[in-house]
Amino acid sequence: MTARVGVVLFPGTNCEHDVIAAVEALGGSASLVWHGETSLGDVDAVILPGGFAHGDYLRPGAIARFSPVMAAVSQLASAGAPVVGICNGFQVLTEAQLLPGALQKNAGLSFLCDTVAIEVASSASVLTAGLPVGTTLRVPINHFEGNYTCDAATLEELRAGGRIILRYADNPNGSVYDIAGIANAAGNVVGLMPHPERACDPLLGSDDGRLLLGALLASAGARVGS
Amino acid sequence: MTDSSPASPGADVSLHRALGLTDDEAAAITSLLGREPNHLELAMYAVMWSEHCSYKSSRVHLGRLPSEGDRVLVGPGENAGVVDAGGGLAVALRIESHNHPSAIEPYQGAATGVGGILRDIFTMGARPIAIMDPLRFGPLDDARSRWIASGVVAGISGYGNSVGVPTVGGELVFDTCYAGNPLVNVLCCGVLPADRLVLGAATGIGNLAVLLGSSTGRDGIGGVSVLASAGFTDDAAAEEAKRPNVQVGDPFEEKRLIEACLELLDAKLVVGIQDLGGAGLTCATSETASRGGVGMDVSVAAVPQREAGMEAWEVLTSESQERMLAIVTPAALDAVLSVCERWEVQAAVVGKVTGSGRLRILTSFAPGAEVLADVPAATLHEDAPKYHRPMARPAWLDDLASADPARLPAPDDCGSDLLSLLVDPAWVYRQYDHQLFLNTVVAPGGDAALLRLAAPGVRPPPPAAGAAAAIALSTDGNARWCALDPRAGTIAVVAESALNVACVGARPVALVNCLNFGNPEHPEVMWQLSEAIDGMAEACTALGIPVVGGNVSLYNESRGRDIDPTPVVGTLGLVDRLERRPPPPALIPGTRIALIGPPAPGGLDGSLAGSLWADKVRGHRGGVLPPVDLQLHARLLGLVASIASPAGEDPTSGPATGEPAAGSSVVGIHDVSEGGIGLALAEMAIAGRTGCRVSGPLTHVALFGEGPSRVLVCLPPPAAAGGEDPYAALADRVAAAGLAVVDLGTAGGDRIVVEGLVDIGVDQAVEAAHAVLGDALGLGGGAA
Amino acid sequence: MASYDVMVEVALRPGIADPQGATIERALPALGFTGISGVRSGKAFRFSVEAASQAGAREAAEDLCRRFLTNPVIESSVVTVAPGAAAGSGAAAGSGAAAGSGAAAGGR
Amino acid sequence: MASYDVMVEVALRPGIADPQGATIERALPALGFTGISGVRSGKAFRFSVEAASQAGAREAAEDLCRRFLTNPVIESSVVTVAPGAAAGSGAAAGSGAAAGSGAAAGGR
Ligand SMILES: Nc1ncnc2c1ncn2[C@@H]1O[C@H](COP(=O)(O)OP(=O)(O)O)[C@@H](O)[C@H]1O
Ligand SMILES: [Mg+2]
Repeated sequence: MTARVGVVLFPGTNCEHDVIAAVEALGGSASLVWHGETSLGDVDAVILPGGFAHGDYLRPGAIARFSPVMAAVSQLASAGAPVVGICNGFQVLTEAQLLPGALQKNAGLSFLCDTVAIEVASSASVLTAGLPVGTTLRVPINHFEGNYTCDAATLEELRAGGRIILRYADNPNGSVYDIAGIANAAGNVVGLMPHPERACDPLLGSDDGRLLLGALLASAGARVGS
Repeated sequence: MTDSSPASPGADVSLHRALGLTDDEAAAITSLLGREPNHLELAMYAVMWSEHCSYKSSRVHLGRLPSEGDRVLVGPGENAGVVDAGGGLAVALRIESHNHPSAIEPYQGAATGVGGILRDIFTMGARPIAIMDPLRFGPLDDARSRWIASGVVAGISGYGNSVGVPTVGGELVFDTCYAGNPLVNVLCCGVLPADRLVLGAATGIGNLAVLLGSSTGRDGIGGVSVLASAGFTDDAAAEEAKRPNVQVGDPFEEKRLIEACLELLDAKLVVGIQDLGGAGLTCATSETASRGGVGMDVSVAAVPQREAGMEAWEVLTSESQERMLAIVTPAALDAVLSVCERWEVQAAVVGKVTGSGRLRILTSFAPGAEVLADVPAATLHEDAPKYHRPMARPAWLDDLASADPARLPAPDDCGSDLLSLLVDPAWVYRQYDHQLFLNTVVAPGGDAALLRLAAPGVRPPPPAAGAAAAIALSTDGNARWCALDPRAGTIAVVAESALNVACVGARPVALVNCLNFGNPEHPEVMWQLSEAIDGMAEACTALGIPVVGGNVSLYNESRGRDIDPTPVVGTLGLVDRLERRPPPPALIPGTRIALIGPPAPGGLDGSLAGSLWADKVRGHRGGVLPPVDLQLHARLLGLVASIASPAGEDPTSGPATGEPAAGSSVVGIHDVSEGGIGLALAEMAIAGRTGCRVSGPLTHVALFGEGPSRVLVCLPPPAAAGGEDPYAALADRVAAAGLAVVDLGTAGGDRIVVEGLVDIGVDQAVEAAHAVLGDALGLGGGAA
Repeated sequence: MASYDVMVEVALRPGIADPQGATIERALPALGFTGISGVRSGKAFRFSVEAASQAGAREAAEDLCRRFLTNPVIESSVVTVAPGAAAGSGAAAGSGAAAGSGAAAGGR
Repeated sequence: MASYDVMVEVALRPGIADPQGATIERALPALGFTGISGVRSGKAFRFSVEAASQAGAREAAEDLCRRFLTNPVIESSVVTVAPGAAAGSGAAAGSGAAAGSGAAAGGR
């Protein structure tokens, strides 16, 4: 059955159309959910796309996490459905404490737009399920605040729990332990800085992102089927 | 008029001068009004008749640019040019300068430049899909220039990324003539369904003018602030007015404004819309009224104000950012307000369309409100003076022409000279989101950006005949050439820009220009401007590229010295079919490197006149530019576009066979421009991380010489192309086009070898190119 | 109800890397500055609070810090409160370093 | 030579638009905060200066503000100097609101 993905739109979000296009190209169905809604509607998974929710003023995600829709996102997450934050979405999920840690300014103190190599470090998440550990993917990054930070205990917990799902081959932003993406303990809530939706067409340079979004749709579809 | 007539001015004859109006201009205003203007009216004329808003020095020349063409839907004069892309889609294009604000506050100057150009595009009903940023700064060894450069790049990055429009290309030039006066030009391109095109006209008596976006503060009141020192306000306000008029950009506000305005336009809720730029509300209200042939009543009290105690003239001339003026019918007002509310965009009815033809500024809409100003709307917009300023060919040009750089001493080591010319602009464009919207097929780093023609909310064109699949964009300028000969230099700039677009497989269809010149009161500068316009007209006519818009930036001078003439062009190309990526500007191992160019003797060599090498290595700027044969160049453009075409298979060659289209065996391509063949080869080597061994060019003049109409290509060996010799096939096509081709050598290995001249490592070149900007600008450029 | 001027300084917690501070520090010698060390970068906010008392204003400001102005994972804050001069302005001029010892809000 | 702790608050000059401050202020009601107005956002820097006297430390800090930490065209700064407790740390904790009245550096 076709997985239905809700794509949350905060004022200032800008990757929502790109995410929808990528999900639909992979056979999923996608719909926008306005941040002021209190319900996500009938969806099997939700993606918080990239951009600059509320201008990233104060801190990325700091204002967005108070949006009415976030209660529904949190409920969906507790229900075990896939919740994926891409870039700004990852920042929102950490601010909302659905994922641990924080994203600071890049160590190089400048915005970075590039295509980088990342490695699958754990298959225990809705985004990496079925992808062998060590698989290298070429996926664009596009952020100023992508430098993942957490305290030593949290890092140990993440490592021990197989919750570090993606790591940079060549750390571009200073993230601790080369972290590009993490998951919650159940593996259904995922945040990552790279943009898989930008790597879904060879014409644009890479289609490795299809593996990640494909895994997400499979996870969402499996829930529908079960 | 009796009681409600505007307050009469004091006997203050110096006021108009303090506002930047000449005595003749003040007299013209009096005769247009049939009476003396009051202070507010004078302030409104002063901003509208300023050089920036009225083009009073350049207008008499701009008319010589060719602006018509089959595809031109909207030419110069509107907020942006619009070109028909077929299939029901159109492309809006516009370029602007933000030179002076960027010199004072680089980050905000550049940021607000991006904001302004975006509004010019979405005001036409187009979704902005690409920004380009041609940038020129003083030399990197100057601390202030470094501070400006890093601030400007950060500002473009900060605003462009956040507002959610990709920056897909630009230019980066460091030159002593820009120390103290950087050039920050910004181009924006948008896509719209051709039937959504809206113009900035107010129509329909009784319709409402709704101000959307930010509150109005005392931003950018600029020259008008001298009003205060002329005793127009009290002392405290005079003190306050001395605050530098720096505007701060708010990309988040702009993002919401874009979404709200496009939603309003999609729902056909507005009859006209206009951005607020220079001259703020005065400009937006008078231009919309003038274009619609109507009048407008404007209430000062209705304008949401950010600061307490603002005077009417401040409200009317403020350049607060992120504002738009929409003309809506009373019936649509509620729907308009509810769209705005959802996007958290402030909206206030500030004006009413009247049949009087007059722009009246009222204290409020309440009965008995005072009329603060009352002028014929069209006179602000259309009756600005046009000057035929004196022109004189600079006396120094003869000396420059006779300073022949061919007589300069030859390099001791061409290889180290070559390394010193390399600059990788990646340090800049890595700070720009250049991928958003999933359109960017060729990102910055190529000869031109290549984008799918699509945008959120704008349906992609059906694969109908005549519908373009992709657009190409390139911005180009070259002050070294234009300083020697503004006419020939501008021709060469247009030629190069068109060739850049061809290198990604597109045919150039339209061009916008930003004319950055010095002080127009210097006859030499006016001559340079006039010559550049003639050169642009000649090149655009010959190449069939209409000029659909432009911007003139004058008074670019510092410490009494005018900048070198710097016309910058932005060229739009169209591509019919997009099935693969065009060949990269890179050397591909195992391929043969060929040079295509003019067949005339020496045509493949170029000249050191106005060249990068002569300037950067020998500190010499002189000589006579090699001429551009525009007929030959037009044939080259056609040939290059077809061999670089991103269409997978040639649709004219019958059923699909899976074979590459004729001529499409080219696997790498790059035009030869600044730095000559030497630099072009090195750039291709860096891009492909692959060396080469070439014999010829034979001298440093041929290695670093610059000349038009030349392209380097990489061709696979016969074996890889199924036995047919790609070089022979190419040579046939080149000959048929009346051009020449020579076999330079082969690509491969890890050294860049030009026999007898250069032998450097590819790694060395990569490192040299890469280090320049990071080293100079990495720490924020240092102190001002 | 009275108006109080509040200044909030948000700093990175000790131990959290501060690339901006480090970059500034690295740039200083080239600018001719010596003897400057330990540069840490942070944020400052000023605003007015309507409250019944200065203690009430502080409480409101500290609550705001905890819940919104800081990310407790990486940041801490210091709140300074003073009786408002002119309500609503809140600009930095002159009013720096007001009374009251800083108390760290936004606890761990 | 002694070590002094310096705090620099950088604020936008009055009248200069502050989109960040305005956005934060607009968000407050939805978070349940009322009675807060005039939010202005700025930057804060802390560092240690080695100097012969407190006045010397202030002078160095103000010079740094003017030349590097601010663009006087849009920003003003307030410098606060205190004798250094432990040199080199400079984190915000506890040491807020030191003695000395703020003096605007980077003047007009
Ligand atoms: N300021 C800039 N912003 C974005 N891209 C830039 C900038 N400067 C240069 N580039 C990109 O780097 C590449 C090389 O630029 P340039 O040498 O000017 O090209 P060309 O000589 O072909 O006109 C181009 O793709 C250009 O768009
Ligand atoms: Mg080129």
